[in-house]
Amino acid sequence: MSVLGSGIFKGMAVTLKNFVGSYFDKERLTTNEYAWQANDKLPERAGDYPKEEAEQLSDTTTVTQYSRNFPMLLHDAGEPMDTVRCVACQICERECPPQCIYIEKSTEKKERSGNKAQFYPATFDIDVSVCMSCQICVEVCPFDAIVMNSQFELSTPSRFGELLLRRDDLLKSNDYYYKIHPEEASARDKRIADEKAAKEAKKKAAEAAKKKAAEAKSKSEAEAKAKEEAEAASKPTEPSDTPPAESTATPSTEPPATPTTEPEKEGSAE
Amino acid sequence: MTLDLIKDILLATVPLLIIFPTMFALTTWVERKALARIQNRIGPNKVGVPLTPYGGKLSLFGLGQPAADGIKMLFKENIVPTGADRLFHFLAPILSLIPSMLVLCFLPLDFPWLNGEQNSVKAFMLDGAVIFFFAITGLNTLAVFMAGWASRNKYSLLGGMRAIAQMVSYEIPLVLSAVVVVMIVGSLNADNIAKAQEGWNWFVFQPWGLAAFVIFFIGALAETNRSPFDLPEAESEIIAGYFTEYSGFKFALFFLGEYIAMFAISGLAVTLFLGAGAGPGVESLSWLKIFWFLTKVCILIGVMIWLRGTLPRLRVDQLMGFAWKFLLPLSILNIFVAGFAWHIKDANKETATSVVVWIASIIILYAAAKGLDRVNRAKVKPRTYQYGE
Amino acid sequence: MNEVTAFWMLAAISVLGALIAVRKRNLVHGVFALLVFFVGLAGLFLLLLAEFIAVVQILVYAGAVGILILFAIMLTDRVTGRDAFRVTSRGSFWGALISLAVFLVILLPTIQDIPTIENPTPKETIVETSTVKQLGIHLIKPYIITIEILALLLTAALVGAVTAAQGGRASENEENNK
Amino acid sequence: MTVAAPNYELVQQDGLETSLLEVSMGPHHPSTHGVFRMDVKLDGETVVDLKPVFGYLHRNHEKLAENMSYLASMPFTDRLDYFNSMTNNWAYALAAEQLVEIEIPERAEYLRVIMSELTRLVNHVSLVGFFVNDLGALGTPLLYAFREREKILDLFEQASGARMMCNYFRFGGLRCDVPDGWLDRTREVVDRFPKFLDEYEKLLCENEIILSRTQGVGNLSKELAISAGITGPMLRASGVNYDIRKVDNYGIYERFKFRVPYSEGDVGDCYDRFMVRMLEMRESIGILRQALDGIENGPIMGNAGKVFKPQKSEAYGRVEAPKGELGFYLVADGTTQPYRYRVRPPSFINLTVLQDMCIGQQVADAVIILGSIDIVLGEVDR
Repeated sequence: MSVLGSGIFKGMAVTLKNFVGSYFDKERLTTNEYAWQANDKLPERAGDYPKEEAEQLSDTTTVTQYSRNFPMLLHDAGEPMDTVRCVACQICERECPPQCIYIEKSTEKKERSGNKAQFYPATFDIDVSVCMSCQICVEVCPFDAIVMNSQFELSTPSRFGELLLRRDDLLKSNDYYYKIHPEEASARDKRIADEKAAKEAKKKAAEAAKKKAAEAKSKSEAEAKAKEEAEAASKPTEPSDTPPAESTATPSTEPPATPTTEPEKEGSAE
Repeated sequence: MTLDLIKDILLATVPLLIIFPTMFALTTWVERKALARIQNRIGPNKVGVPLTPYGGKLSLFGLGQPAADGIKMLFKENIVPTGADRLFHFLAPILSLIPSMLVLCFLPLDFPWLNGEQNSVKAFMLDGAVIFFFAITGLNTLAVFMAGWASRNKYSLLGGMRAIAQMVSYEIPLVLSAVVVVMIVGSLNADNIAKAQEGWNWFVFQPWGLAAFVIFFIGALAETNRSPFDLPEAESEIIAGYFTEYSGFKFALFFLGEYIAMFAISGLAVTLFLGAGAGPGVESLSWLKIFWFLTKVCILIGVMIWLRGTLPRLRVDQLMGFAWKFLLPLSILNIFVAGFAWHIKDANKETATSVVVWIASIIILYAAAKGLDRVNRAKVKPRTYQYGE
Repeated sequence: MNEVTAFWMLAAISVLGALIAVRKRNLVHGVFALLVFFVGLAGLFLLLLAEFIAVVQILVYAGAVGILILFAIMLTDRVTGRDAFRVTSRGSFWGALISLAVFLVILLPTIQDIPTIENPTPKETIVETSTVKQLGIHLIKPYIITIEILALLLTAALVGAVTAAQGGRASENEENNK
Repeated sequence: MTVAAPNYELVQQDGLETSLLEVSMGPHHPSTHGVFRMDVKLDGETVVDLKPVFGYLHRNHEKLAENMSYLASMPFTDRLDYFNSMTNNWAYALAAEQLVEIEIPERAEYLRVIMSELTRLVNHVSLVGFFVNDLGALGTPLLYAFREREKILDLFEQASGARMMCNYFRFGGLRCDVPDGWLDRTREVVDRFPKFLDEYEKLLCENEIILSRTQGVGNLSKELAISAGITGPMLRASGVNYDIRKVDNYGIYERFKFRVPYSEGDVGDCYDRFMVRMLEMRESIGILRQALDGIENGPIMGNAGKVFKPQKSEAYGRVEAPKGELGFYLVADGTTQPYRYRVRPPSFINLTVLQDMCIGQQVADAVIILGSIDIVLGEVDR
């Protein structure tokens, strides 16, 4: 037989414990104060984020390396438009569930620093007021050209326009990617390097085989080439529901740009 | 004579009008802070005192919050719904503030500067001070109903009806538990009641006093619409109850009135049961009386905040049942217990007897409460559950 | 500012409240005007140093009776007072006449030793101790029988009210059980 | 100035002409859990009639999904029941995986179970918080619940990048592997959770006010629950031992030992619904512990093809979502888009008995009955 009102007193004991605990126990008061002033120091938990560049500081605060928010376009070291990885294949535009990406492909192919000529996005807009941060575009991109940014301080007083991120707003360097998502970026670069190495090896093997079977029929040669092509396209992606457009299919055999962080990967694949 | 009278009135009332609204401002901050901490949040911590017009501020744990709230309330638009009774809609907040402010002068706050005066105004010395208190608090109900009715909103109307039913019902246990003290002291004069408890003779240390205090405190919670009896403003059910349609300064007045009523009724509880101004050191320093009184009031307010952070609210019928089927019989029984205890004590002044009387009274009251509880909530009990593999 | 001024102010408030209560077409407004009248009356009692009566006036009339009337109004179908309730003015002359007669009948016995405003209580009945105590002693000693009878009556009324309310509920429950 | 008179319906009662008060609770009401609306007719404070009105959040989810590829509607399933995106993902993936033959790797199966049970903790703990909030507890239990929920959401964020809209499951596995140390962090959270539950139970389960507010309120009999198609904790609270984790054994649930709590009687009131959820959390912790012990390294994506293009077929995949049976029905016509896509939302179906439970109760009870059903409008309106 319980004491009269014991449930209420037990509850009051719990709330008292929490009241006192909120001053001493980090497990109870988990709130982090949001850095709301520019001259305030960022809280410790956001330490994952590097703070060197003033521009970035104004962009992003309290985020972890796992956060993702809106997509950005990756470029390698150098002039952004010279080293942009995107070749305007428009797969992401087609696959985007809320249809928030708008791409216009350049009419001309453009020579890029050390790479063969590629198309490039003349316009690349992402309407972040529509974007739902689902990351499907990242998954379908065969060139590792689009990844997720963790910048979230995007609020703007203007109702139209400002939330439409243009190509130049979206372009971020691979170094920046390393800063905001170190684990993911290194994993991605490692995969790219592995694939490239595998391809090099395969190509060498294929060339050796070609030399060895130089007198072989042209049919078998074509087969080897087809196999090589299939290998190149086998990224862990969900290719589009409709077959890629012709212009996309041709450049997709090779990523046009390679990360600059590892010097042995410099240079074109071919 | 007239000037003297006005001076006396000002001397007696102005301190009340300074102390309690200041306490109100601080209490809103304390309440928000304490609730936040109970809920493991930080609470308001940004608004501070600006040091210069150009920046820099002293962020005293958000102590500037009450001022900021007040300014915000002042400048908000006053919205009167179409079809509302404009006169009553305007009058209700004022009317809700007047009784709560008025009853403050029945609290035995004996300001030292009043004692030298020839003809000082001390309302708490009135012969009917305690009953005056209840009479005037009762008028609060009308303001609440006025607000609910004049807003022409169904939620407001429901809230107003709930408020009336609740306040009228809980006034009875409230008065009956106060009657015990009045009976023992033999006076309705707040000053006499305070004098009877000087030293450590607080009535709350008596068994009947303890029971009466608990009943009084529960009644006070209901009377001031505090959780768990905040049905008239039950947010999850009827939005904000009777002040759903109030905005800006009218809302602030309601808010002020509610908190002042809280202070007033806590003050009465302190007067009746917690020894009014009694406390260590009052013999030498009469100022301490006011300090102890206000400290005790603040402790009661703290308990109210604590309860608010813990308990869900009752339902209307349970609320009524609790008042009529639990508190009312218990408080009536308490009157008898107090009478017997007093008589036995009067006849036999030995310590052993008083201890026996103490324990016996507590047992009787607890058993009665337990029995009433079992009768009222016969079907309510924790259940067991089975598991399927 | 003295008792005379206070008296005239309170009297004006009371009369005004009473007049509004009678004449107002909106029922709820009328009730609140009536409450103003009650409070004014309480003030008059206070002026006559009859504080206990004043308190009871507020407690019982302004508090309880006013709310009772409000509840009664809530049960009528013109709750919100959108249509002002048409008070029939037929026979108002006779009503006024009867009121006046009743007033005079009450007035006559008291007028013989009516205290003046300057001297609110006749000298010989000024009580030294508190009025509450006096009242208590009087109620318990000479008027005990009256009190007991009244208590019995009120209890009977209360029990009757509960029974009436329960009767409705019981029949409802039976219907539900069917 | 003319004002539309409030609706009062005249009724005759005991020879007294009285009127019913029609109150439209919602869509802007603090306790309707989103944009739900109840047209309530009140006699005093007693509910005599209640009409649920919804559709304010209709987003054309099903038709949208029929016009995009199978994968592209995966992120949209997050938005159905936005508290439990992981289980929504799973139900959809389960349906799609039946259309084609995909083998799901072991590690992915384990992670699916872990994510799903963490989701159940998140949902139940916040539901109890919301429920007590509806009872008027000023959010204290809710904020405790959210405090713990944050810790689990941190885990979700680390695994999938988002806290609520996880979009983590893929046909044939998961989108990406969890980062290093994630399992240890999860174990830490899971190990600490029972301590929190003890405190939570101490705060709520014995509270006299909660007991008397919830017991005997919103009764749902076993027969009605079954015939109305109620599923999930609500059905178990009415005394039916039915859990799709046990019935279907989808995923790898048959490997775990866990019990399904259900009510002893068939009262099925708000208290039962509240308690069943409290007890279920304990079982989920058991499953989580077993899963964290059993998980091994390995691939997380199965042999899914590059293009998800199933043959002409149909499939129905269902999981025991925290709110009940969440099912996805897909008809494939051989293209990359589903021909028909249909969601069986648990909250919507559980909501159908709202009227039956509310009539005759007080208006304050209607609010908590709605709270105890556990609806999320994103799922009800779709």
